[in-house]
Amino acid sequence: MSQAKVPVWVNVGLIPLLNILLAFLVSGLVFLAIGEDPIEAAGYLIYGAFGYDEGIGYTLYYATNLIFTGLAVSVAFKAGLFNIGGEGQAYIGGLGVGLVCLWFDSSLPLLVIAPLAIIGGALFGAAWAYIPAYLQARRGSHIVITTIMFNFIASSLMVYLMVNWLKAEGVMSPISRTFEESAWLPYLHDLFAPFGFEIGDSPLNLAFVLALLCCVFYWGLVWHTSWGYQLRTVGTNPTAAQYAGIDNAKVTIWVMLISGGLAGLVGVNEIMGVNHNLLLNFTAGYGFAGIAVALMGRNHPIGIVLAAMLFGALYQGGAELAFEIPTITPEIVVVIQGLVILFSGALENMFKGKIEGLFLRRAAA
Amino acid sequence: MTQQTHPYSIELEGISKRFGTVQANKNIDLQVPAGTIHGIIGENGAGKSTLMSIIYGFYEADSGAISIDGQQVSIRSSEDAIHAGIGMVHQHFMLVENFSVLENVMLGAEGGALLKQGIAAARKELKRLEQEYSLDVDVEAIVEDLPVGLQQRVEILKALYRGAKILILDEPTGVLTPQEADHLFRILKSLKEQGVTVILITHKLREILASTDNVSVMRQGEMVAHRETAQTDKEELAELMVGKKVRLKVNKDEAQPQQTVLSAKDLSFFDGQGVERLKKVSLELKAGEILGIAGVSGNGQSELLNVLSGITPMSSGEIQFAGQIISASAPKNAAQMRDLKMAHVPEDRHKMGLVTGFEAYEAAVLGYHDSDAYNGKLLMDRKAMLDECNERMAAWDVRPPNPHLKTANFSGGNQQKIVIAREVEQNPDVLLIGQPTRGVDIGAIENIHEQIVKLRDAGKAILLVSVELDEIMALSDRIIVMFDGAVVGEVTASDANERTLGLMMANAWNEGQGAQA
Amino acid sequence: ADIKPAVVYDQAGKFDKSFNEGVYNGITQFTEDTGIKIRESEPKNEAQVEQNLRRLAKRGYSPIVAVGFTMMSAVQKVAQDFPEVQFTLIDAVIDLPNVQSIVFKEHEGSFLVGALAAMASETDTVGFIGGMDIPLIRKFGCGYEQGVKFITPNATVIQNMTGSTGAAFNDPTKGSELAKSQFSKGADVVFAAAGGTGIGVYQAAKDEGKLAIGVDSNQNHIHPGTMLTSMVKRVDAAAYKVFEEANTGTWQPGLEILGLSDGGVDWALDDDNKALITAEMKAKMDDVKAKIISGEISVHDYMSDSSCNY
Amino acid sequence: MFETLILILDATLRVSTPLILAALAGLFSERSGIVDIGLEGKMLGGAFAAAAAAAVFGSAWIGLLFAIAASVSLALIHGFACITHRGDHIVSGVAINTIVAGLTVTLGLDWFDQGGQTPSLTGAARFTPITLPFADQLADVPVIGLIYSELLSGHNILVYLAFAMVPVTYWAVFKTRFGLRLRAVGENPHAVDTAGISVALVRYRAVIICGVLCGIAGAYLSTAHNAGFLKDMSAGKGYMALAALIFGKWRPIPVLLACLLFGFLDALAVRLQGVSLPGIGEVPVQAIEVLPYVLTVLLLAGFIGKAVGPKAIGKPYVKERA
Ligand SMILES: Nc1ncnc2c1ncn2[C@@H]1O[C@H](COP(=O)(O)OP(=O)(O)OP(=O)(O)O)[C@@H](O)[C@H]1O
Ligand SMILES: Nc1ncnc2c1ncn2[C@@H]1O[C@H](COP(=O)(O)OP(=O)(O)OP(=O)(O)O)[C@@H](O)[C@H]1O
Ligand SMILES: [Mg+2]
Ligand SMILES: [Mg+2]
Repeated sequence: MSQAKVPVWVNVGLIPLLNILLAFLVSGLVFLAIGEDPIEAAGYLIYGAFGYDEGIGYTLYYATNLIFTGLAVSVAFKAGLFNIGGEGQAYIGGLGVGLVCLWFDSSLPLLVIAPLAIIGGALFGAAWAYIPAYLQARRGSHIVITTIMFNFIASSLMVYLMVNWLKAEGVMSPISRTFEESAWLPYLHDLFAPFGFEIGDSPLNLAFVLALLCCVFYWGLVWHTSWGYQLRTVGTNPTAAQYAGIDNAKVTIWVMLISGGLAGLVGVNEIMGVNHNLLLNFTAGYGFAGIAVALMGRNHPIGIVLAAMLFGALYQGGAELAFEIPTITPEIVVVIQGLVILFSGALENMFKGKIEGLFLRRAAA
Repeated sequence: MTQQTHPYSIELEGISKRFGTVQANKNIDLQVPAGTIHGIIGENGAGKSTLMSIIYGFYEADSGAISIDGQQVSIRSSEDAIHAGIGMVHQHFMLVENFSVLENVMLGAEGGALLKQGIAAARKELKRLEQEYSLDVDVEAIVEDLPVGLQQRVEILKALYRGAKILILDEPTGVLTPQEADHLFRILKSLKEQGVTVILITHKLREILASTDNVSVMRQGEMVAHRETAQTDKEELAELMVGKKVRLKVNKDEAQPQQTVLSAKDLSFFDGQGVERLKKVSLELKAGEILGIAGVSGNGQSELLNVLSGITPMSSGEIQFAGQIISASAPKNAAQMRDLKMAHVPEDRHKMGLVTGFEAYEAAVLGYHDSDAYNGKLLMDRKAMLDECNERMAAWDVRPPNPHLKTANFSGGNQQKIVIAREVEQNPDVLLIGQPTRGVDIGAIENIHEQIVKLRDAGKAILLVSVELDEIMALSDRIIVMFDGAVVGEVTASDANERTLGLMMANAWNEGQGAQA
Repeated sequence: ADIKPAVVYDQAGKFDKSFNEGVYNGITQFTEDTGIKIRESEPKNEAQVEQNLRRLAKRGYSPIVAVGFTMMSAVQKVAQDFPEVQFTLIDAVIDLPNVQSIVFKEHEGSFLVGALAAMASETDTVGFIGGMDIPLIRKFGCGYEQGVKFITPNATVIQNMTGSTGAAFNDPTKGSELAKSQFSKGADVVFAAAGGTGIGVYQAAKDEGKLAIGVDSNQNHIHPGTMLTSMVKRVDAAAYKVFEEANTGTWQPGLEILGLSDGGVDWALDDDNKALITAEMKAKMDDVKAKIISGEISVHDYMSDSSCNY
Repeated sequence: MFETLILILDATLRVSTPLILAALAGLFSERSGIVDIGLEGKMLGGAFAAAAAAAVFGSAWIGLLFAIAASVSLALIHGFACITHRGDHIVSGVAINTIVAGLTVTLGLDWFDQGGQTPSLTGAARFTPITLPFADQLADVPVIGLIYSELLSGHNILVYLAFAMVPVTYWAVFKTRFGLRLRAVGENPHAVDTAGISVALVRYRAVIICGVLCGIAGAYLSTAHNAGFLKDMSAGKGYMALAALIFGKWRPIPVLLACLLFGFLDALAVRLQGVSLPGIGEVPVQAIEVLPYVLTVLLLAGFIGKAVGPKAIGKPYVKERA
């Protein structure tokens, strides 16, 4: 009720900014503690993430993965489900994408393969979410546990398949053969080049556009369809949902399928857009980071895009930092990420009350 | 216990409290004479609970002073209040539901780091209190298994166990049968005789007149009047509360019942724990009549509404409705029942009737969200929803008439209007309606009652569940009484009176008494 | 002018106690000897590998040493785009005019330590603990098994893998449990090819008074008296050589396979384990080694047909 | 056969020890209403602090103290975010896990220069096995000897401590004043507040206890079960502990059983690797590896049914109309 009086920019601008600043301040202390110059480091971090077009490309490329997993976590959250299994769903989704590419890359054109791969990724991701969803809906098995278990199972399954079935001939590592170019999702820099836009070489590819489309899809689905209405009802008040004749179990299963499908699209970016072959561990923790992205993005697509960009910037800026100052290890970048999650996520209310109070008092005076 | 050092147990001076933009308490003065029962009345949202919460240290006042027995005290937490000898029974019980009675009573007064030491002492003390005030309750019982009446006794025991000299009760009778309420007032009387000062908040003027010594009236956050109970009457108090004259009776004509539209035969329902919550309930509902279901809450009324409306499937029995036979083997869910033109205003608008996180226009289509009226080909038709919501808000005088306001931010009465409007405007053949005026103030009650009668007169069949006997008697054409999941009696409205119904509700009625009741 | 060399480690990082660390040691030595600084980079994921390679190439670094088979596809892409830059890829093969590929005959080294294990074993049961179940690790296991059977044909070789996530190379707890389980089945020598997981294996061996065999770099010093030997893979020497050749202008693209004959792989004998190796064992080892080099013993390479049928 | 079983059970005890400690830690936290997916991070932080201090001071006990201090500090951060500032419990937990994953390696590199590891610990810097009285003498007695000297004897003190913590936890949660308040605050903080008890204080105490237990679990990893710290060495155990906590429905004894089950399946999987099964032949390693996870899912689906946690769990406490 009090928010009405506080200017919007305070809540969406000032307070988040303060929180991030604080995170950087504390990170600076860590830098000092290990004898590095925090100012120089901050410079590289920011320059790396936003300072030149290639860097921006990388930032957005990471953000693409995080948008998918963030949306995945978020849509389940909307129905009151905590899908901690984005990692496994993304992994298996990637398998789906990879299989489509491996099967069709020499027989079909990109225009056909791309939609097939997207469907493949989404279907495989959804399939991996189905059992936990079914068990939650019909047997009440706690979805947090089952999705954790399915993450482990996905890892084992992938190693088994890669090593015994999908590995290319004659290479050491368990990676599949590289796809024919007809199964490569175009890079944005290649797409823009004919129009005279020079954007730096980066892995940023069409999957980014797909991610943005998913945001629109999410927004429409959740807030503008009757199904989304049911979903939100189940998530906020299951009793009211029963009263309204909504089948909670059915909604649970469907929303998890969508969640898993969204997570599975990470494979489109990673497998089809960047690596161009099927490999192990390409999910690299994006599924878990998606939890933080979803929550920090307040479970809203715009928020999720912003949070994903923030994290993408940290990944890319951090890589730049570690690259430019070799004595700085990649792990310290992880610390910065953690601090950002802490201060702008978990401690987001720390300043809120005081600052709002300040503005309210000024408004009252 | 009776030596009084000061004429006033509690004195409040200039208490103010604001929540954001709401000034809940404005410069309140109050003096409560020691060893009396002091009533406080006021409309919903007048600020009564807030004031009591301040005395109990649950909220801190923005300004003002509190004195206990003439000593100014600083009450900054409930702990301070308990030390000052204040006990409170909250409007919404503050019990840990899966704890036993004993554990609840001991919480915060365990008497040592190990429970073992305290348990024996607590048992003994409870036994004494139970005997002294005839507050029987099984101390080993788990609170959530107890009927609300007993839960309330647990709250009182909690306060007494902590040695309260001042006992605050916030709307204690809302959930009690008349007999239970009578028992409560006997308890309060004996407390008063022991020197305990009682502050009683209630909406029921009858109770104020029957049991208090003094009464104070609040309106919109301010203390507007003090009266000696003996010197006032219902009409005056009602007028002081609302600020205008109110009619205290429902106007309605004789019912014109027509054909039976819904009949239920031998409905039984077992809950998840295997407890039989409905026992072979049969009833018939006719067009153009209001069938009232009386009973203390927790005696199967909620389950009956849930089974009839399709929310929970029955265990056995059958329902005939709209040419269909619905049974355990051929169930229909809530959405399907709605399609057959059955509407349902649930008992609990927060838990069931609304999604309080939704904006009003969204909550206004709950259950009808799939209907063509609100859906385009692919997406929901937001404009249609908003237009209709605006219309209804105007027609039903919902305040503020803002379809974008979060449902949670409407007052209870206005939330209730949103729910009732939604269900009634679907033009159903049968309307199930539970606790239509729970927590709703006098002005709004009048309006809701009028609407229900109007609907009946339009030939709809209405099943009304209420724990308010006044309401049941004022509205119903026929009354069924439920006890322990079964129907224990049926009377016509003209034969009904408070005593008979009250006894039936307590299952203490036997036919012989009927005639002279 | 001095060369401008660089190295890109794989995701295990340069202090992985084995493979990357070997390269790191080689570099340190090289810098010490020549005063030439080497640019190091530790990417954390697939995308960063390519990013860093590309950036180093753009900034004129050459040669660029890429450590580990996971870099293969990235090197392939970047090497094509920078034909004037020299790339050396360790542990995988790329056929490009500006790429040198260095691979090792791990199976030969594993055969050797397998033979030693069989000699040291009193129970005729020995163990192998791999990290993740990938072809490279199976290659180690397969060579080891052949060596054991060569000495004691009816010996039992218990083989275990640690797991399927990246953590499999970093799970000493699991390593120690696997080792204990092998000991309880009678094994008294265990060979770990499992990165950081090995630490747990060696500790378990020490705690139970059994023998362990280290991998990649010489790990004998970790627990003298427990470490029977280490199967060393001389990535340090290989890395050193790459930079030296680049420095003297003799760097050549193409495939280089390092095995026993050129000291690319070997077993480690030093002060830390000499008490465990009898003269007789040493003699036998020299004999086996010579036979492998001469081709009298042919060690089957798992990678050649993705199976361990020898 | 019997001996194999004993050995598997013996491994079960070792493997489940950190799970038990962490799950009990979670029990205290979650019973008070504070969700804790930061068990993993606290354990990892504890493991690092223990190994670092043990390496520097040469004493496992000092290591243990440091582990507890580190883990409690992390717990207090969690409390500060969730209790004082009503932050999201899950985000806070994720943040702590992330920070610790990075910080341990960063500090390890800076302090010890061994690639983020601590030096290998020996002697008094480690908790070593304790031989129970008469274990050696009884070793040859059939059945009993094996059970006593193999299974029960010969573990380090932290293993015994973990198992002792189960009855202690039971007692603390169900038989003490603190336990009563703890359970109440997780179910209905309003009731606790109106009973004159500070909700925040009870919750802070709970998260501190949680920190202590996680610290011990961490010390076990790096100074008892292993001999030094290695990055990410908690390897998902915090999540498994959380699963065990939910599996055991937030009650000490069932939680213990869940941990033992996970430990047993893990130990079993280790021993089943490479074994040929009649009719099937050699099972792929991966199939054995997933056994514990698959069985957990099956058990959950088959027997456990709905796990209903403390009612107020994960919800920030704000005074308002209920
Ligand atoms: N925690 C709170 N936050 C914001 N507003 C509050 C809070 N508690 C009470 N209010 C507001 O303060 C006013 C007084 O509320 P209070 O509960 O004291 O009324 P009441 O007289 O007890 O009403 P009722 O008869 O419905 O119990 C109302 O407008 C209410 O909305
Ligand atoms: N949590 C809240 N946040 C914001 N506003 C609130 C909140 N609770 C209540 N209000 C506002 O306070 C006012 C009074 O609320 P309350 O429920 O006490 O009203 P009431 O007097 O009981 O109304 P009615 O007579 O219709 O039952 C309402 O206008 C409502 O919008
Ligand atoms: Mg009130
Ligand atoms: Mg109200």
